[in-house]
Amino acid sequence: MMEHLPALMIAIPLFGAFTTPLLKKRQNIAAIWALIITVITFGLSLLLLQEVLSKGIIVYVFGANKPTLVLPSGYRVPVRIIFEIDAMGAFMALSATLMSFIGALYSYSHVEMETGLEKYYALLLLLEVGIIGMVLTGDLFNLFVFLEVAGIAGSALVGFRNYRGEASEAGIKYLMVSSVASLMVLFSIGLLYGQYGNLNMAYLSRQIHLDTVDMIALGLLFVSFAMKCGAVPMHYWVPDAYTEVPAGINPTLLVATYASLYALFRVSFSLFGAITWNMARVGWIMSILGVLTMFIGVTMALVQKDVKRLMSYHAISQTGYMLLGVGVGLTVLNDPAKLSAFGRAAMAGGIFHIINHIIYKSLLLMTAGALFYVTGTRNLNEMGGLARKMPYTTIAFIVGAAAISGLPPFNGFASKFLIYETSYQLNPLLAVFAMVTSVLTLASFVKVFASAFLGPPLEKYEEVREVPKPMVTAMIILAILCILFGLFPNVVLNKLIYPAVDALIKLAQYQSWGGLV
Amino acid sequence: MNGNIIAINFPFIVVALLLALGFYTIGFKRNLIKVVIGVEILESAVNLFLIALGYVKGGYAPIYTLAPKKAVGNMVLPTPQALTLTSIVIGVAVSALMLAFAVNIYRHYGTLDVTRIRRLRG
Amino acid sequence: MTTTIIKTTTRILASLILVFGAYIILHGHLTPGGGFQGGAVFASGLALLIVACEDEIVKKRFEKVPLSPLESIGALGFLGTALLGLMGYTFFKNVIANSGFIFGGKTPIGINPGYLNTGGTLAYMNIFVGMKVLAGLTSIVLIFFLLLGGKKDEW
Amino acid sequence: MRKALGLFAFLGFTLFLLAATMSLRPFGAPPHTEMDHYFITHAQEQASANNVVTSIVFDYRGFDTLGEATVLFTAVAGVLMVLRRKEVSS
Amino acid sequence: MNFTLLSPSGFWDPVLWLIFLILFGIIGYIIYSRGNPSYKPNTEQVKPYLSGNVEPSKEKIMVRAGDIYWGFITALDEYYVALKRMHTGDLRDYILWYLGIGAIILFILVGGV
Amino acid sequence: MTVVSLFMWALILLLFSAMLTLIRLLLGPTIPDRAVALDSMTTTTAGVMVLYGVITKQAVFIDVALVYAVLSYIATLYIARYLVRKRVGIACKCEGDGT
Amino acid sequence: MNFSALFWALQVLVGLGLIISATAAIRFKNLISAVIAMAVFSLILSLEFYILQAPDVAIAEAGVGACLTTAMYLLAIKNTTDEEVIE
Repeated sequence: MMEHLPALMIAIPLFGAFTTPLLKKRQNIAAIWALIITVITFGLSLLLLQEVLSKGIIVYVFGANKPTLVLPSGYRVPVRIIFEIDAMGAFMALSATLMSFIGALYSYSHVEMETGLEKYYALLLLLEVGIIGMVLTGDLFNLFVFLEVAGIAGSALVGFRNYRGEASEAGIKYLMVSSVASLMVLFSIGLLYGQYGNLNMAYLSRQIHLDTVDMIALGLLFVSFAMKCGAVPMHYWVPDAYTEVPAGINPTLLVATYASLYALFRVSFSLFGAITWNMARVGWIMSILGVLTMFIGVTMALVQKDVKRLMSYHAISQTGYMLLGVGVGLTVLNDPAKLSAFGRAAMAGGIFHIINHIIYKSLLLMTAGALFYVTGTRNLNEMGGLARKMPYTTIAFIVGAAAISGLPPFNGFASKFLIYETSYQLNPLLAVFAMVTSVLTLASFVKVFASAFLGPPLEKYEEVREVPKPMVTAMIILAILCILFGLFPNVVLNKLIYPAVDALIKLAQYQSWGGLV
Repeated sequence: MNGNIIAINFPFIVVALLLALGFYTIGFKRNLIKVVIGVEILESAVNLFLIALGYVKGGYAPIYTLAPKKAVGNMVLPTPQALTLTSIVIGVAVSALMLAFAVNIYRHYGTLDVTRIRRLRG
Repeated sequence: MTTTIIKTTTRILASLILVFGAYIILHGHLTPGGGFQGGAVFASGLALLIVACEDEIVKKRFEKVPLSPLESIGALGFLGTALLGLMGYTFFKNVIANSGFIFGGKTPIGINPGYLNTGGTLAYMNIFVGMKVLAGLTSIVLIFFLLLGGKKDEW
Repeated sequence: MRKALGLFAFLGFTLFLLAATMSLRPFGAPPHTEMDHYFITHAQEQASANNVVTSIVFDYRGFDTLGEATVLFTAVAGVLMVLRRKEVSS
Repeated sequence: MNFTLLSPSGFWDPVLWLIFLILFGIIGYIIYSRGNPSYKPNTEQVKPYLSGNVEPSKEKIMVRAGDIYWGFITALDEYYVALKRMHTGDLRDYILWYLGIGAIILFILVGGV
Repeated sequence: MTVVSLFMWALILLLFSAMLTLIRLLLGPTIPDRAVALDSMTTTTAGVMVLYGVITKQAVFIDVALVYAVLSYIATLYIARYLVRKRVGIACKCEGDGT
Repeated sequence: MNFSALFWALQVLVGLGLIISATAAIRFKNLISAVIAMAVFSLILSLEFYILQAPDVAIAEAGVGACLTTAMYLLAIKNTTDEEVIE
C-alpha cells in the first residue's frame, strides 16, 4: 500500500467529505468523524514525508499500469496526470494536515451552537483536499482545479455565519478575488499549452525558452498567485476573510493562502527556472513586494481596533518575510558563490517562516476566537481584565505574541534571524525594514495584551470562564509546538527545511524524474 | 502582413476583447449582479480561448461514432476540450455561489450597490 | 399562476427531457455528451417541473426526494469506481475495459456505429457523475426557488 | 481620480492580453503535439470508447474530473450553507 | 545530536539558553524572597487610596485600546490618511489593483528595464 | 450549384435572420420583446447547427441542436413567470434603455 | 461557395455576435434584459464551440447556459431587485 500513498492522501479526506453530509441528523457525530479523518490524513502525511526524505522525489501516475510508469511505450512525453512530490510539497502537505486536525479539534466546541455543521465539516475537509492537491501535483491544469476547490471551499466557509451580513460580504470578496486570479491562471496555462502542447510542469520547464508569450504567462501566473497569497497592494481580501471566518477554520485558511505562496515559488523556481538571465529581475520584484507587504501590513495593524482584523494584518506582514527571504534566494540563484554564501540560508529562513507563522498565527487567531467565544465581541475597546478568568488562553497568547515578535526561545526567532542576516548581505535597506517591522509587531501585540488581558476586571465579564477543553487542547498543542520549534530550530532546519530548499533550488533534479530525460 | 495576422488570429482577438469587456464590467459597474455577469463573461472568454487553441484547420470532432471517412487521422485536439468541460463546471459552481452571496447580502444590506457594501474596510 | 396550457405542455415535455438526459448520460462514451452534460439536461427537466407548479406543491413534492444523499452517493460511487483501480494497478485505472464485464466489451478500431456495451469504467463514472450533477444542480435551483416563500423575519 | 487611475490600469493590462493573443501562433495550426496524438490513436484500444473526449475526461485525465466533481459538490454545499434558514439556537 | 544553529554572524544554543534561564530565575527568586513580608491579600491593605475619594468605576479607569500609541498615530497622521484612502473596502478596487500591479509587472518582464 | 453549396447558402441566410433577431433584442423596448427575440434566435440557431452537421457529414452533431430546441422553452418559461410576478406586461411603459 | 469561405464567414459573424451580445449584457440597465442578453451570449458561444468541432463542450454550454444559469440569475434577481443602480 506504500506506493499508493499519494492517491490515498487525496482519496481519504474526499471520502470523509462526501460522507459527512449524510450525517445531517447528528451533528456531533459529523464533528467526530471529521476529527477521525483529519487524524488519519495527518498520519499519512507523516508517512509520506518519511518516504520522500528517504527515497527522494516520489512519482505517482494516475491511471497507468504501474505508479511509476511515466512515459507510455514509444512516446517521449508524459500524457497522464502525474503527482511529483518532493520535500517542499511533502512539507506543505504536513502543515496542511496538521492544521486541519487542529482546526477540527478547535471547531468541536467553537461552533457547537450553530446549525448546518455537517456542511461546515464537509467544507473543512474539502479545503484540506484542495490544499493537498495543490501542493502535491505536478500538472498545471490540476493545480488550477485544486486552486479552485480551495478557493470555493474557503469562501463558502467565510460566509458560514450567514446571519451576519459582513460574513457574506467578506465571502463574495474572497470568492471574486480567487476566481479572477484562477481564471487568469487558466488563461496563462492556455498560453503555455498553445506554445508547447503539454501540461506537465517538469516537461514544460525543459521546453520553455524566452518568448514574449512565455514572459506574459509568467507575469500573469506571478501576479495571480501573489494576489492569492495576499501581497500588498493586493491584500485587501485578507483581513476581510480572516476576520469573518470562524476561528476553527483560520488555521486551514492560512495554509490555503500559503499553498498559493507555494505555487508562486514553484512557478518561479521550477516551471520558469530554466530561463536563467531573467530570474534576478523576478527575484527583485519578489523582494520589493515582500518589503512593501511587511511594512504596510504592520502599520495598518497598529491602528486596528478589531482583534482578529489586527491579527490578519499581521498575517499579511509576516507573508512579507517569506517573500523577502525566498526573493533574496531567487535573486542570487545564478550566482553559485553568493547562493552558497547566503542565498540558501535566506530561502531556508523564508520557508521555515512559513511553518512557524502558520503555527503561531493560528494560535493567535484561536485565542482571538476564544475571546470572541466568551465575550461575544471582537472590539478591543470593550475588553479588559480577562487574564485572571482565562489562564490557559492568556498563556497561549503570550507564547504566540512572543513568537510573532521574534523573541527567543520561541519559533519566530530562528527564521527571522536568518532573514535579517541574509537580506543584509544583499542590501542593508531590506534588513532595516525587516527589523523595523519586527519592532512594530511587538508594539502592536503589547497593545492587544494590555487592552484585552490586563487592566482591572470588568463587571460585565464576571460570569466569564475558561473556554471548553477541546479549544484549550488545540491551543496548548500549538503553544508547545511553538516552544519546541524555537528551542531546537537546528533539528527542524536540517530534517525538514533544507531538503525543501534543495528541492526548489535543484532544478535538474525536478526535471529528470522517472527517466524523462 | 499585419492585416493577414488579424484575419488568421481572429478568434484570439475576440477572446482578448471579451476579456477586456469582462474586466471592464468588474472594475467599473456598480451593481453586484452585473459584477457576477462580468465574471461569467471572463469565464466564457477563457473557455473560448482554450477551444480555439485546439482547433486544427479542416479537422473533425474527435468522435469515432459514425464519423465521415476523412476524419481518421484528421481530428482536432481533444485535450483542450476536456479542459474546457472542467472549466465550464467550475464556472457554474462559482456563479451559483456568488449569486447565493448576493442574495444574502441583499437581505442584510438592502442594496446591491457595491459602493455601499463596504462595512469591512480600513 | 400557472395555466392549463403550461401544465399540459410540461406534462409532455418534462418526460421527454428526462429521457433525453438519461440518453445523453448513458451514451456518453459513444456520442457527444457524458455525465455532466446529461446531468445538466436532466436537472433542467426538473427545473421545468419546479417552475410549472405552485410553491406549496413544489415544496411538498420535493421534500421527499433525497437530493443531498443522492449527491453524496453519486460522488462516493465515482470515488469508488476510481478506487477499483487500486486492485493491482493505480488510482483511476480503467480496469473494466476489455474485461467482458457489463460495459466491458471490445471496441472495433476505427470508424464504427458505436456499441453500448463498451467503455469500461467510463460508463459507470458517467452514470455516477450524472446522478451527482443532477442532484446538485436541482438542489441549487430548488433552494433559490424556495427562498421566495420565506418571510423576511425568519432570517 | 479613482476612475482615471483604474482606467489606466485596465487599459495597460488589456494591452498585454492583446499582445499575448496576437503573438501566439496562428489560429488553426497547432504544433505537433504528441500528447493529443497519443490520445486520438490509443483511446479506442485502451479505454474502449469511441468518444475521445470522454476517454480523456474520465480515463487519462480522470483525476481532473474528480476535482471538478469536488468543485460542484463544494459549491452546492456552500450554497445550501449560505442560504440555510435557522439562526443560532442560543 | 547537535542543537546549535550556526549562522554567518552568530549562533543559537538552547542548552546555553536554558542555563541562563535557570541562573536568572534563581537570582530573581532571591530578590523576590527578600521582599516585604507584611503584605496580605484579601484585606483592606490592597485597596487603592485616592486621597479619600471614592474609587471610580472600572470602566472609566480602563485604558482603552484606541488610546494606546495615540502619539505615534498622530505623528504619522499624513501617512495614515494616505493608507486609509487606499483601503476603500470597495470590491471593484480589489480587481483594479490587481490589474494595475499586473500591468506593472508585465511591463517590467516584457518591456524590459 | 451542388447540394452542399445550397446548404451553405441556407446556413448563411439562417444566420442572417438570427442577426436580425439580435437587433430586435438590442432595440426592443420592453422585456417581452427581448424574451421573444431570445426564443426565436434559439430556434434559428438550432437550425444553423443542424445544417452545419449536415455539411460536415457528422451525424452525432444533431444532439446539440436537440438540446437547444428542447431547453429553450424552460428559459422562456422562467422569464414569463418572473414577468407575471412583477406585473410587467406588454402594457408596461417603455423605459427606453437601449444600448 | 466552398467550406473555407463558409468557415471564415461564420467566424466573423459569430465573433461580432459575441462582442455585441456581451456589450449588450453590460450596457442594459434592467437586469432582466442583461440576463436575456447573457442567454444569447451563451447561445452564440455554444454555436462557436460547435463550429470549432467541440460538440461535447457545446452540449455542456447549452445545457448550462440555456436553462440553468438563466434560471439561477432570474431567481436571484427575483429575490433581490432588478434595477441597476443609476450612476
